[in-house]
Amino acid sequence: MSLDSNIANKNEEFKPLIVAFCCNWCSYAGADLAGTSRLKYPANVKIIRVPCSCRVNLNFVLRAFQHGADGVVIAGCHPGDCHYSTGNYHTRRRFSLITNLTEYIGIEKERFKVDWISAAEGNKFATVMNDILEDVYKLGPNKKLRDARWKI
Amino acid sequence: MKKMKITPDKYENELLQIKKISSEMVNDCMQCGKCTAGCPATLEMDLLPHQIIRYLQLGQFHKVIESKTIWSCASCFTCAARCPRGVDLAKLMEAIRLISLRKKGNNRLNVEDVSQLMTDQKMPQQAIVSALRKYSK
Amino acid sequence: MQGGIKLRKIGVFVCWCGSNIAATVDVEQVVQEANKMSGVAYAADYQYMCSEIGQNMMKDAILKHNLDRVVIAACSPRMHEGTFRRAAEESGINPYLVEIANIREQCSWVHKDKKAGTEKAIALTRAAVAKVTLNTELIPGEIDVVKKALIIGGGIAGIQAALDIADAGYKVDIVEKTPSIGGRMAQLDKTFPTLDCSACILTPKMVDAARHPNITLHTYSEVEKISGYVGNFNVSIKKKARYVDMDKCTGCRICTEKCPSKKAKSEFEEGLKNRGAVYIPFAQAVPNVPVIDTDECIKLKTGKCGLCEKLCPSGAIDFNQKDEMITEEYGAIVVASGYDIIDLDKFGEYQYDHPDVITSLEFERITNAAGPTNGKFVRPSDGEKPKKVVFVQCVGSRDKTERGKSYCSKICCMYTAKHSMLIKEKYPDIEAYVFYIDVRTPGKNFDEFQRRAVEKYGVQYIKGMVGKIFPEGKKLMVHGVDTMSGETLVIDADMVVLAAATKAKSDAVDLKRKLNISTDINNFFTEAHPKLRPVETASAGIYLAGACQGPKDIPETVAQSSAAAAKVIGLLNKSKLVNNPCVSAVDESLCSGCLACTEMCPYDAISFKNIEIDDHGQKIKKVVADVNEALCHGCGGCTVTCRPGAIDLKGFTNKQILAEVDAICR
Amino acid sequence: MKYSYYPGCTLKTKAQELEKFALDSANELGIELIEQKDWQCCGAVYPMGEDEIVTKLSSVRSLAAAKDRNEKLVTLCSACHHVIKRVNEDMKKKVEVREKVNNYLQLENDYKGEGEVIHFLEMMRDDFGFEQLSKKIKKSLNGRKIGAYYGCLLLRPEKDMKFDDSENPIIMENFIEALGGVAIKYPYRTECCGGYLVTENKSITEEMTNNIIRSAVMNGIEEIVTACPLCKYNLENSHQAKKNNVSVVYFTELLAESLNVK
Repeated sequence: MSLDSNIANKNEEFKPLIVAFCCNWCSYAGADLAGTSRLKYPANVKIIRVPCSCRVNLNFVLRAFQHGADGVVIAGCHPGDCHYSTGNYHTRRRFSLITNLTEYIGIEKERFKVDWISAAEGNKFATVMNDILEDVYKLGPNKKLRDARWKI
Repeated sequence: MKKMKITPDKYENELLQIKKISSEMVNDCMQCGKCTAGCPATLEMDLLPHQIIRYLQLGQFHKVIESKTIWSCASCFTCAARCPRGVDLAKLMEAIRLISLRKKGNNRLNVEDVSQLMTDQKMPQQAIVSALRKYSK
Repeated sequence: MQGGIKLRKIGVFVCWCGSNIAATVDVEQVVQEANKMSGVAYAADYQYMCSEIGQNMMKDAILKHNLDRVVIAACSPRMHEGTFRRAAEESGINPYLVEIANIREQCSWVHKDKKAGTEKAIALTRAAVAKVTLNTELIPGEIDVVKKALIIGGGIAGIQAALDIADAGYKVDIVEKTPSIGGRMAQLDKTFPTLDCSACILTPKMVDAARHPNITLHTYSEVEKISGYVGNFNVSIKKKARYVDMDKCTGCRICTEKCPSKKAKSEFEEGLKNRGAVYIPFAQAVPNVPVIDTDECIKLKTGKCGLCEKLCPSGAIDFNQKDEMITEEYGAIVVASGYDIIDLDKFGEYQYDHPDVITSLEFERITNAAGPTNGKFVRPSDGEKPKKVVFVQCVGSRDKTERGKSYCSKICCMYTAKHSMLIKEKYPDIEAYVFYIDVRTPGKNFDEFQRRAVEKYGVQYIKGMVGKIFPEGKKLMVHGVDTMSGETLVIDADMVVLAAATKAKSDAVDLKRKLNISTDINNFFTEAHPKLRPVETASAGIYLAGACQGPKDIPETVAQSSAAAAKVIGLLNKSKLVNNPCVSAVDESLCSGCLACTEMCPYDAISFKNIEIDDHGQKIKKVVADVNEALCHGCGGCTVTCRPGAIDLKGFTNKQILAEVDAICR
Repeated sequence: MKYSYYPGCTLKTKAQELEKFALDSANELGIELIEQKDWQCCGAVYPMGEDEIVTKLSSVRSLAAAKDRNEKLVTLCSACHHVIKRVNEDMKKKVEVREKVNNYLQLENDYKGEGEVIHFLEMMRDDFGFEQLSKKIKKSLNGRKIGAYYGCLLLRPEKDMKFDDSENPIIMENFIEALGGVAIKYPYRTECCGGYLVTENKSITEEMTNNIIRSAVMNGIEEIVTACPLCKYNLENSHQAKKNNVSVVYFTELLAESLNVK
């Protein structure tokens, strides 16, 4: 399902930016599959490839928010399916703790999502992206953590 | 036999209503016929259960709403239990019946006529209530 | 932002991919914008960058403009990263100084709006430029290759792959869970579309495998643990106790005949016949050595009996045998673990618990001359010859509900046609009916084969399904529908054969975890690419063959096995393999020696060492983490664990990823 | 053991013996079935239309009342059980139904499907235990050849009813055997009797019930037990039942008989 059209009507000015960290083996491939299957999701989603979801440092997430991202997704292989056996378990543990921190410093929890998308789940990739975009639309732009010097 | 005309828009509204009332997707059906093969009530049906779905797939709503089949269905759920595509045909049948019954003056059974059903003293209340629920709105 | 970095000379090459990219992305605008990006010395676009002309264009530009780094904005790096890295290397640039901006799969194909697509393509290119600016030359290490392959599964897939690899001169081990190799194919009576006898074509191959000087069979064995990596897998194999000495046993079968315990159902005969506690699964079994079933053996359960031990003329029975664990090294692994058929418990309407309702696999045994009825086609209930036989296809196949499998099992249309013909050939007076949803016969001579069943043998094909079977006396009343005529019908059958859906082996998930490969939602192993890399897995050095990857018939299985074998031979033929250079590296000056990273590493690739550093003239001894680059897989988990931020991942450094984040969030 | 109990309209009129035998037996077994106050007719058929709300209210009232008392709700009639159970599933799973129903009812606390409704047979199987039951038997059925007739409403759809395997159920057979009878399975035991079609077209129900009875007789069955008043009515009226002298009784009658409270 494409949000492209109705999003444009909803809000002319607000173009939310979603940064998605995708693991090379599952979620990045899932994103590729979404492309190969010609599924639609808005262009505001931009993907950064990492070898494993466990490579994602909290710094990366905070920096994204600081520099203007309105939402951040970390996507890895399903639990038990990690290419590196156990990497995504670390991701899960780390980011279930870190969600508390991000919420504490004023980032609504809807803006930040850790999800599991396998290489076969092009559909799920599109759905996850569309879902977070919808949530972020409701919340409006991320102002709390945005570095004022960085972007007006 | 007359040639069937495929006019997808003609019954768009009705088909949409069926989808809304039943929440079933007719295009999930692959016409294997398992519903018909297991249906215990086909004896007096003019369209077989799988043909009901086929006509809906083809947008031939009039064939379906006019059929005796929808009133021969006993809502035994056998078709739904065995459908390999997970289509609940019993719900589709109900949706078609509801579309018919919800039209004013379209009740098949009126409350006034219930006493006629009571000829048999043994007939349980359950049958009367069911019939009222199924045949009137 | 790039203070301290000397000016780069980056080349950006934007691909049109015909209209695949160019239709949604204004390629020329991307080039214009790229030209403005910091460090970019040259930018250009071309119709197909991956073509030879495209690659040459890139190489020429590198030389002409003295470029030191390259960004390709094109399809997914999963497609052509290797291609462009090689091309860069050929023009003298370290291959790891190439970055790909994925503007096809993750941009042009998922968006419709050209303006938005172009903006995104520019942002992705900017991110790639930002990253490549910080890329450093990486030089892969070299690893040795163990010149030996492991095949998991001894069915036709495993046997074929083993023979091909062994013939090429490499050592091969086959690990087979059951007491004999042969697998499903050994159970079959005839094969389609030629109707030649399955055993006649399989048995010679089984014997070849057993005799081949390069092949070692580990039957009645299971893969227990796998570690290592391509070229150097370390595999623990559990050899279950057979309680029969393989060297002493002559295969005389006195023990199997005299064993007093006869209650166990024969797995090979699909439960249609009993076997002893000491048994050889079937006549042509390889190796021709029995095993003792610990759950059934009276001696092992109660301590009494031991008849086989007393009778064995060669003294081969050994009740003291224990499970044995062996460890072997392999360069490559082929997974050929096969398939199962689904349980029919949830399909009560087909009355599978009735003795005369059988699966197609049971049918294979019943028509087999060496089977439980010696090839006489009779009803299991009373041994009488049936007059009407009904075949039901798609039992659980193409079934989206929790009862079945959503996929087409692929082989059933053909084997059902085969079964009906086999009956008609032997007993023309038996009536055969086939209920089907669609007949699917793509394959060489396949449709001709199925039509022969109808046209020559008069098998009655009925398009429709069976609702329920009602046993009535000696008959099975099959209630079905002929959707073509729009009539319901009842057939008073004597026997019903169900084409039960195929499924992945129940232990596939277990094996996938051991091998660290992936499975699809149906637990079939996933190939690296559905079209272009059909026999490889995402894990280097592990290949797939046969029905463990998805439903397959014998010709397809054999073809895939030979393909997997070719891949293995190609791998084993290399004297050295190059390592992935994107591994972790420790900045010893920052490392505090807490060693949290060592605990996190899933590969035990990080240990510690003692070093001495010079801190403003003071010599200080300290403990630091130490990465073994051969063991490191480059997941990068340790980098996040590291408190002082001393470990970084080459190719995906903190700075590189932050640069990407910054570029995207600009 | 204490339960809220929902009788349903037919049990108060044409199927009084179904209730009486159940209550007497429960009493004998030390099970307390407390009839709900002000219960209303369940409507006899589950309203399948997604947009049907009002027809689900009476079920929710009973479910909520039982929940408030912290008791499971026990039913006897297959039709009531079917309706209440499926409405409960709707209240659990369908947000829209849940919201609308609660809007109508304005209960003290919103009902969200937290309650549990079980059929008398499920209570015997899961809470009391058939093994325990067989120990309490005073007068064994002594090898009488009995066929269970399940009909549709207890079994289908399996994912909502969760009563037993809908193609090959075993609960009633186990029940019969616990009472000392010989339970005979016959293939038509889960086939529909025609239900309310009897009011519309008797020839269809006649055909359907004849098939069922014929199948039972062919398998040597002398009496049939059921849990549904309408099934009983339809089966008894079939030509085959009369011809073969097959009696159709409620399962509770067997229970009362073997507990010597009939």
